Amino acid sequence: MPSETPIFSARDVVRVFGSGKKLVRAVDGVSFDIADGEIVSIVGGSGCGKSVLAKIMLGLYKPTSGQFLYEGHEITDQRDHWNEVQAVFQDPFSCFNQFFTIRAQLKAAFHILKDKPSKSEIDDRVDAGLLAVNVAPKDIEGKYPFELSGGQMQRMLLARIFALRPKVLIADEPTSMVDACVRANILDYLMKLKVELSMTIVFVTHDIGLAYYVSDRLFIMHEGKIVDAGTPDDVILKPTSPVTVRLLDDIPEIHKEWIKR
Amino acid sequence: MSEPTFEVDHLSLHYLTRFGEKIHAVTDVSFEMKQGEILGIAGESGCGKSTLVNGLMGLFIPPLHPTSGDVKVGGESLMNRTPQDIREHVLSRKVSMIPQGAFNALNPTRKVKDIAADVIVAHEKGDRKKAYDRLGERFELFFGAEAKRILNAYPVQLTAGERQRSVIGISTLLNPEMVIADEPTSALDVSTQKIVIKMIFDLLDAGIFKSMIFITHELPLLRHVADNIAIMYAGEFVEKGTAEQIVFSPKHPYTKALMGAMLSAEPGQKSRKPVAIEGAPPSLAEAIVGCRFAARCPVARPECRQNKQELRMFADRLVRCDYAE
Amino acid sequence: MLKQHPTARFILQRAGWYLLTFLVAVTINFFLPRLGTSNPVDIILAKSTGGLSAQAAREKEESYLKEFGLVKLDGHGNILRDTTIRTVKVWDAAKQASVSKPDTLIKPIKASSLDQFFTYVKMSLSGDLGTSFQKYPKKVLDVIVQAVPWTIALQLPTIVFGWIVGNVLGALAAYRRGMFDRVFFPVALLVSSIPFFVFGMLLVYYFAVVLGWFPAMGGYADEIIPSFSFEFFGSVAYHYVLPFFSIFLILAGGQAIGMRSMGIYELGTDYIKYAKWLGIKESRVLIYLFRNAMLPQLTGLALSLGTMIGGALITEMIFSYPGLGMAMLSAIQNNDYPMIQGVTLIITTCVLIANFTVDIMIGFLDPRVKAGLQMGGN
Amino acid sequence: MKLLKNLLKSPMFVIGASLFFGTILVALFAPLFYSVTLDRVGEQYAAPGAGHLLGTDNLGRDYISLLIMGLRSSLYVGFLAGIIATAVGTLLGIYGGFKGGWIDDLLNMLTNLFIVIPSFVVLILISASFKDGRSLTLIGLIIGATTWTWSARAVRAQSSALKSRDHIWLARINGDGTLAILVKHILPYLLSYVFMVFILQIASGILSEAAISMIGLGPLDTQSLGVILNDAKSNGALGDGVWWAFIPSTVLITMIVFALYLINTSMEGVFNPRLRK
Repeated sequence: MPSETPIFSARDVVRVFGSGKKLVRAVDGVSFDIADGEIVSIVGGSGCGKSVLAKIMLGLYKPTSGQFLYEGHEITDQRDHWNEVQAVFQDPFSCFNQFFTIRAQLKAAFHILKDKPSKSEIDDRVDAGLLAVNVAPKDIEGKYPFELSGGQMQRMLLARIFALRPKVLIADEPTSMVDACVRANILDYLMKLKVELSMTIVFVTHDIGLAYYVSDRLFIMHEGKIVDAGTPDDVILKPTSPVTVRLLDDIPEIHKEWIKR
Repeated sequence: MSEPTFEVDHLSLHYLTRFGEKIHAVTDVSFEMKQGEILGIAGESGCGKSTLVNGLMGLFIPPLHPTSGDVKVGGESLMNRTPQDIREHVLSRKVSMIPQGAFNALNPTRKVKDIAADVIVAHEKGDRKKAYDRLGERFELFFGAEAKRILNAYPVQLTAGERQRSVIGISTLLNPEMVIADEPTSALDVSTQKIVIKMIFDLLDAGIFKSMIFITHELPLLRHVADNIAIMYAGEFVEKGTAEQIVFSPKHPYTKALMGAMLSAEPGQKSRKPVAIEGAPPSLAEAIVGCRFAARCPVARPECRQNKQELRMFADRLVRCDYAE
Repeated sequence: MLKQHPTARFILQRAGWYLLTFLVAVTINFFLPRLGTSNPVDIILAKSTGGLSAQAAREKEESYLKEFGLVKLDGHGNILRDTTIRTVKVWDAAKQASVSKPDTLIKPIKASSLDQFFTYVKMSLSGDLGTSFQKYPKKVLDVIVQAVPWTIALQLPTIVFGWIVGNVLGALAAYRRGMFDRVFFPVALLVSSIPFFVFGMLLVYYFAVVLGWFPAMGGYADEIIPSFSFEFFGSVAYHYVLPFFSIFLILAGGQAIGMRSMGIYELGTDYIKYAKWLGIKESRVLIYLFRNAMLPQLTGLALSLGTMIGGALITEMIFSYPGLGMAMLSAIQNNDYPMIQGVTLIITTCVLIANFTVDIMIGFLDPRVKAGLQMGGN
Repeated sequence: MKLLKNLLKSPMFVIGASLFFGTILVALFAPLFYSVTLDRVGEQYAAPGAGHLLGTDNLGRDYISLLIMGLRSSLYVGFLAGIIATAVGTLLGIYGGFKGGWIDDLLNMLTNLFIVIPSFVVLILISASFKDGRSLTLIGLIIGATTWTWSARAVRAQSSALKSRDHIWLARINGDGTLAILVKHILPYLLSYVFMVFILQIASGILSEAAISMIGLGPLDTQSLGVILNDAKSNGALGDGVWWAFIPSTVLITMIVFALYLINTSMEGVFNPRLRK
């Protein structure tokens, strides 16, 4: 049974970069709650602050002001936090160190766990993680990251999550660098994480189609603020903020009128 | 009906690599285009789209070589002509190109108006002064009051949308017959993309250029932009028909797979589960027997791997699959 | 006032930076020679007052001390004396014992090294670089003022001309590739690895000694008195040829290599490809390439000016060219510290001025830098 | 690794590497095959002939011995200065580039300040002040201490570019500490770059030693290629056409520096595109 306290709760979280004339308010007063086991998507154009928010959730950035809680408490110790909250990043090629084999890097992930499992158990969990993304361990035996395709590399990132089995996953643009036909696979594995491991997942993406398909709830972000939130159908059918209306209107959809000629 | 502005007749292109390998990047592509028509070309990365672009512009610069076939613009062939001849008489005048990443397609240390003037001066006699007036008028056509600011700005001072529209303005300065747009809006966010596409429609309707080939992997975008769509796979057209046919009733297994893998935020789409296509396109170095999609095709039969598939008329569009239904 | 026109702010900002660098350079210039085991000035004082009568020796020593700001001076410039009476042990032959006797010699109060530094800075800023040991009582500044025009006459045109020719050849090699590049590149690389001064020796040996086409030494024929006559300038030009080429060829080789790799990099950029797709004239595309690849080359030039001028100075020594190089060489050979310090200060100042000018040029040539200013400073 | 294979395929690298290591072998093992001696073997400036294949210097000493000793000292100074300059530069560069913030700005300001002040001037001032006891090692230390700015500037640019790569973020959520990240995730990417900088620093070390010796501030305790050239200059060998006094030493210096530049240029061709990806 998922616990009562929300996984993440934000109260007027602000994060700024630079100072004086060059001050940038990347996240500008954001408040929300994300419950345990929920899949939430944060959707917005480039530069709307969604990646900064993702890094705040990951504990990589501290909020400049406001309160950001994980399971009811501030994120004080990063290592503890990463024990339970892990991430998948956007560019599979720059995610892995080219000088170590993939298997070595997957095993290195266990370095973060407080009660570090035994060597053999780590190997088993890595194998299980690889199988979970339909990759036979022998296929990547001794292989280096530059020997695999973009789609396969993205799967390695997911294999790492299946192996580590964290409580929460922050997926920052997980499919934007991947070809359309492979994208569906990645989504299947992400859904598998929720179904099999009841993991809480936060999606950060500019692709509203992806967000609509995968998430229980949607946040639309624009210039550091959340302008719309709700279930996918609410947000798509009954958008409240003009920004969302324009965003939906600008997306070329097959069945919808786009530009009159 | 006016004779076709652009004809491609069984065009095949190959790369000669340093190690003597011959890679057949484009095989047996044929199509015709009429005045005011937009042809969309869609396909995965590495299917030969960009190679085709160079071929359609007559830019056969080693290691790219034409194997066979012909490309005609307004009746004038682009085959076996010297690069200088192509540069002087074809580029920007007959066939023009809009590159993919517009944000660094403009020379960072030069004002937009100077780059534009360079194009005019390179192709037409007359001094730069006249060129500046002419491009001033043209830019006012689609930038209105903003034209002066944009023309006198350096690329670094413009937004991505302004840069992309300036590139389109520059590429169509000499009213080319054919404009080839290679993923012109893939790097832009949605609202800027809409403004850019609107500009393209206005230019086409105003007859600034006669026809366009629009290359992208986003089928929903092509649905609204292109009149006809050709789906490209491993260097070949596998299906070609009107936008509605391709999007709403795809026949070739690969087109069906592409449409199936698409995600759209439309009501009722939530239940439709996207289907992925396993594997990757075949390497084009060795000659391939039978259908190139056979390895990944969900409805492949043993015969598919033996006999070569020809583009044939089926359900009033061209399909390269004997068993499409 | 500064906010409106950023270019003025950019220039002032760079000027401020180079002033700070100059101050650091002056500090280095002062403290480094005093780094070693013994303070150089003391050794010289001891040596230069040998063989003089006690009285004359002390006078000379005190004049040196005053020259180098080693003693405290009162308002109108004479030395402050240490008036405390001190006793000094003197061997009294009669009593066969050392007896303390009031020390009649009233020593000047030594200035602390910090005071010396401040006086040094004050003096150098006011242009007084002290007097040369070797050519006493000649002022260091006079020697330098005589030598600087020669050095500038040799080095300025060589560096500027070498930079231009080198970069043009490099850009062509990058653009043409093919035969031109395959021949040009190894030669340029070989030439750029020969040190200036060594190449100078080779040229002197072959062209002056073996073939005798050019004079081996000097800035002009000895028998001619420097004057604004045609004959004098003819001789200067005649002597100029070998030193010029010994720096110019190597500099051009080095710049060509740099420009070639920058050019190849620029050729791969999207805007060059787009320019070609637009059918812009090849000559214009080459100008695009050269103009943009030139900017990092300019920065490279500015940064390597120090080593470049250093090498060129030694070339002057090979040709005993009457410039700063020779002044430096004779100063070193005779441990003429004020001269060494003076020449190094002038060299550093010239390099800083050159860097400043190149910085400003880049600021104007590269709109990205200027644009960076309009959008709230870089 | 795959990259090393491409490197070995490029002719420039093979020529450069073999030339350079050839000179090192000669410098190390020549004394075993040739009796290196500093005592008189013939007349002053005797032309190359029996007993002294490359002639004698102004004191009648055998030039081959001088050149061997000179080569050893020049390589020694080159490596010493190269190691110091590269080590100091790389440490400052990596730390500044990775740490970012005001530390990076401070280190960057320091580097930009010292890179403008001509290292040649600093070299002269320091050497001049060590009147006696100017040993080869001291000269190597001084050169190293004045040319670190080049490596600092190059390495800093690379390491700050690497900082934003995703694999650094991944390493952090893997629980790697700053040190582990620097060693495992930054350094390997920089290794090829640092090596290229090291090659250039050796070349600049050799050239600087030759320069400082040419103006009479060279090492007092040993021969070096610079000292040989300086002796040739000051004894007027140039004017008297005594080519064997300076041509062999010139050829040696040029060959070493040329070999180093060849290695560096060929590595730039192989490594740079990948680094920029």
